[in-house]
Amino acid sequence: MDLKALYREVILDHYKKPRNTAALEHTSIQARCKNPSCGDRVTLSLDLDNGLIKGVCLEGTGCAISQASASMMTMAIKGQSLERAEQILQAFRGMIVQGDPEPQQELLGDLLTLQGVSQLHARVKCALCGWSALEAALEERHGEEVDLELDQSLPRSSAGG
Amino acid sequence: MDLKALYREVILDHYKKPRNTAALEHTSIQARCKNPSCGDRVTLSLDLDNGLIKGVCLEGTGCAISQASASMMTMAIKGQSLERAEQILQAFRGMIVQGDPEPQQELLGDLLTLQGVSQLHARVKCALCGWSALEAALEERHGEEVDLELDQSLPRSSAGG
Amino acid sequence: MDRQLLERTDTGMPTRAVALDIDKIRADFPALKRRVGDFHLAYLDNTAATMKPRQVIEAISEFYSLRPANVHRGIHLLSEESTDAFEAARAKVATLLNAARADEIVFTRNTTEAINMAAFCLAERLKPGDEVLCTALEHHADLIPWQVLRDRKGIELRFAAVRPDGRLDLEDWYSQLSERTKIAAFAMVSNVSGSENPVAEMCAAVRRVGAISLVDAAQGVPHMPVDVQAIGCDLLACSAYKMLAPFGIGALYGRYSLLEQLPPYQTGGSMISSVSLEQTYFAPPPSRFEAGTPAVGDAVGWAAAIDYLQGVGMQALHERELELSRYLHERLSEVPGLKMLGEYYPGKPGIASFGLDCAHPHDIAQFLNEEGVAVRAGHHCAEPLHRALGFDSTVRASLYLYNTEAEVDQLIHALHTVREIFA
Amino acid sequence: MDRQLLERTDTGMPTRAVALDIDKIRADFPALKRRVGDFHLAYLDNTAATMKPRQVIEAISEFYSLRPANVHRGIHLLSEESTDAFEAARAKVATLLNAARADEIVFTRNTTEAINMAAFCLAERLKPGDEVLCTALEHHADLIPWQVLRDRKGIELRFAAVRPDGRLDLEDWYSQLSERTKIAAFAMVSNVSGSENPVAEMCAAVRRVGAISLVDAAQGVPHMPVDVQAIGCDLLACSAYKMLAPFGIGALYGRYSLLEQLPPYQTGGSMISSVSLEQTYFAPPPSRFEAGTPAVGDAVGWAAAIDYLQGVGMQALHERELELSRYLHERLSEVPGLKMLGEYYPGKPGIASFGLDCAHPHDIAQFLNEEGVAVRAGHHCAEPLHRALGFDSTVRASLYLYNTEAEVDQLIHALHTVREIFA
Ligand SMILES: Cc1ncc(COP(=O)(O)O)c(C=O)c1O
Ligand SMILES: Cc1ncc(COP(=O)(O)O)c(C=O)c1O
Ligand code: FES
Ligand code: FES
Repeated sequence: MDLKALYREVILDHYKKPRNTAALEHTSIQARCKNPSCGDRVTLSLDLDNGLIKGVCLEGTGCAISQASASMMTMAIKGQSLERAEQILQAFRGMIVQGDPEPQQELLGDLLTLQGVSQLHARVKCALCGWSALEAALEERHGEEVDLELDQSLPRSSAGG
Repeated sequence: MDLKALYREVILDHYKKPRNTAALEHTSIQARCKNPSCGDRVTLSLDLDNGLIKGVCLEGTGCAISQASASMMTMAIKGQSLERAEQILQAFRGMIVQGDPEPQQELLGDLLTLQGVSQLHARVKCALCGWSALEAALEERHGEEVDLELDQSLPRSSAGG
Repeated sequence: MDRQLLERTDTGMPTRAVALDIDKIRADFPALKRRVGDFHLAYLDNTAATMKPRQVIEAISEFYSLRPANVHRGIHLLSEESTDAFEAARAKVATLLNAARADEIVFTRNTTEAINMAAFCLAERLKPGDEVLCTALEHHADLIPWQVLRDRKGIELRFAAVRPDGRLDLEDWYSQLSERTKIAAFAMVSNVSGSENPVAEMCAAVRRVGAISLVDAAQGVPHMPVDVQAIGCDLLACSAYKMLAPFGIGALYGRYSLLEQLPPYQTGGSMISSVSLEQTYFAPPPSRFEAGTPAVGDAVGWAAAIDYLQGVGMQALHERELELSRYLHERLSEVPGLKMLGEYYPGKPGIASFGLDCAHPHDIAQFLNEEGVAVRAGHHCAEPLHRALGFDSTVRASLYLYNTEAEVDQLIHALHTVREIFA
Repeated sequence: MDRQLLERTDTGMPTRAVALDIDKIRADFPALKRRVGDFHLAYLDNTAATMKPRQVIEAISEFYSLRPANVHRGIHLLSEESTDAFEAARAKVATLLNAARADEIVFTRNTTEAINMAAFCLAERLKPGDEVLCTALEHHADLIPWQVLRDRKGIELRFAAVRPDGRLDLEDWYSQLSERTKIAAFAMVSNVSGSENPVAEMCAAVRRVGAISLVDAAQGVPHMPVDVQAIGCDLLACSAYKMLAPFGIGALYGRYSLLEQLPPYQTGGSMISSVSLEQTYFAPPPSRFEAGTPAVGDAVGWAAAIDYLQGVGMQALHERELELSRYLHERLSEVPGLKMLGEYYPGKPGIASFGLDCAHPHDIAQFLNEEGVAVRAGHHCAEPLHRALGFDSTVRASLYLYNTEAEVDQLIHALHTVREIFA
């Protein structure tokens, strides 16, 4: 994996210009995630309409990987059904956490460019920060701040693989 | 060091027939020592007369080394002045604990036959049990039971030598 | 012991169903090649600590040669590798114990720390009048922490009795287990009498009264297949160095849903979620219970030891040990004036504690060492058990996968020498 | 930093008074030969853990190959040897710290456990209204245990402030020290700002108010001569793996007359004098504080590490580190957009924490690793210090005896790469 290329071609763009940062007119659900090992944070607001993600707003501070991953996530889920967002979430986790060698292209689209992060074991959590906020939102945990460490989808034993 | 010879020539004799076990008519001071690592014990009673150890009585249970060493001790100190008993005590410790290569023959006499015990690191404490009771008696700690582990004369670091 | 014993098999399976290649195994252990004076070393002090195979020694050397960095997911290569090795060791211990997930394994220094941690973390659930049920055959490590807890929380500490044959008096244990019992702690195998407890059955009974079970498996995990889910225990403690691994590491297994509810034990780095001068939020298990920099190299050595044991096969190892245990007890029974602490029964693990009528245990051990036989003398950190069975101290011989019939013979020969000298 | 600095010497002694033969030293460390991609490894994460020389690795291998038996004075040969090696390690640590006697050294897992033990054992001397004086620049290991103590005993926990230059505000510290202070705990060297405290002077002040001093010397002992009698501390904590030794061992030094008065911490085997089901009598220090089987192999490795360090000479090592520290800080000061946490001063130990205006510390560390430079990113277990100085997290580069000017240059080069990519 070419770290410079990964950053230059994908991450820095979203890090410097995160997408979907404009405040929503209407917020159906808001959830936050904090990575306790560094204090970095993502706040995600969704405007839901009849099972569809009509609008999404991202706020956050943190490393380039966490913020870029969250920014790309907003693009992937905007306009999608809640069901599909859940599928994208699982596919992304499969790629980054389990290191799925054949990630689900159809669901992931541009997110595939983040595949290399799965090899940066110490940064896997960074890439997941926004997604854990999404998970909390999908579970309708309005206003809640989840802790990335508490995230059961991140088995420590996977680190031993 | 020939362990069999040490036991056969010295230790077993005193272990099987400890000397000076007859009760005293008059006891000036009594002190006990317990080795907490095994529970073995020596009780020493002295009949003092004008700075002289007129009579001595030994009671105890324990391993052959502890009981033989105590028995030989009673022979060495009986009839001696308190001062000389103290000197014998120090000489014995020097031989057994510090491993003094040239132990003080004049003070130790027959006790010299126990010199080999200084090489049995785990048994050094055994050889000292009676002597720690003697020390307590010399310090006039009447009726007291001292703990061999507490014995400051037995630096753990010496074990590292 | 009657002659018949030799003809029976201990496990119902044909003897040596899976024969271990003991010569091959012995060749892996450098210390077994040592001599004591003119004698081969016969190492029979396995209950205290086992020897280490070169595979474990090499794994430690390799770790420190290549990736001696701190863990906790540092971003640089060596720290990545060190963290991966550490978490792989956790996963390996989890597999050995058949834990539901790696996060149920908390690394500790040893069994003692695991039990102290459990007692400390469970303390706040107890109120005066509550009971902790212990047994009279525990190692001090599974006894004194409960005394401390008793004195701290004003609870009752009860002890199930030991039978004259060295086994737990199960009837007494059941009679003391009640709704008042909040914690029941007991050994899987006694480190003195060698007798084994029916831990699965006991854990089920503990569950029925709504209490928490803690199994001291220091002498279980090294010697037989252990499945925490099948046993149904809430907590289980063991030490690595008793199973071919380095000193300095052990584990507290805990059911995750229980661990989650427990407060931390030691506090400091790497067990926190956030810290201010005023307040601290703690991380989830197992991090919550692992303050400070862990014993990474020792964990790596433990993983290599588990690989080695699993290569041999825990069931095969266990059967071989039972076979040699039978031989050990049989030969001991032929020594005149020898008094066993507890009785042999078919299937009894390879731990035998005894005295001789003519000599003190420490003198016996001294002469055994002269003939190359390594055993322990003393109360083996189980004073109450010794007293209950009328001993001050004993000599203990104990077996592991590399021991042989010839080493047992060497022990017996040396015991006869002791008799000659002392009798 | 001004140019003059380079011309001054940090210690008043001529630079390189005792030159270390760094090439020769480096040859002893197998991990330093590793490469990361196309780059040589530049290991600058020494505050987290140091590399291990082959002398230490071989000492561990030798121990486990020849005498892997349990300690506590077993009577057989291997246990004798193992016990001797363990107690020799204790004596060696005592010599390194110039303790009055070997029994003042209690072996622990690490600094964290040493401080937890101290806080626990001192608890019963405290009553509501008593104060513990800590500082805002402590590692979490020297902070959270005191918070726990505060909550448990209802005492006051006070914090001396940190100055903007990263050093302890001594004036504030003195103003908070009073007759109400019962314990004062402070670091010898901050693991983030790298600044050093005048510990001897502080301990004298603590003694004057009748309180107990605890020095967190995790970053002191590895890097300079430390003399507990000259410092006059009551307690001092350190970790072995930060000074060339294995993970899994550390020490609490305690003045013997204080240790004698303290209750035990963990309980179990080998720390008792006698045990019945009802009551237990505890052994004197240090045994009283070392329950269960200790990390013997790690202790043996520590002894070998101390031999190695004393062979180099602690004073020579210290001077060399100060020299390289000056170079490190000077080169860092040339990097545009770099913001130091704290300020350099002549004689500042070789720990430098900083941020860049264009990139997040974790991204910086990621790119540094790409060029073979190993550093830490984060709050380094000192969140309050970071917050006090206006940082969320930093990149930390830290030095030890084997580091070179060329490795500092490699760091600087990599930082420029980061700037290119992010700016
Ligand atoms: C049954 C049992 N429990 C507990 C222990 C204590 O183990 P450790 O010293 O490793 O803490 C032992 C060790 O001999 C043991 O055999
Ligand atoms: C100043 C200081 N105190 C305490 C600690 C904690 O040390 P350990 O993790 O070895 O317990 C560290 C480790 O980085 C430290 O630097
Ligand atoms: S470093 Fe904090 S999320 Fe990446
Ligand atoms: S074994 Fe107890 S004194 Fe010798």
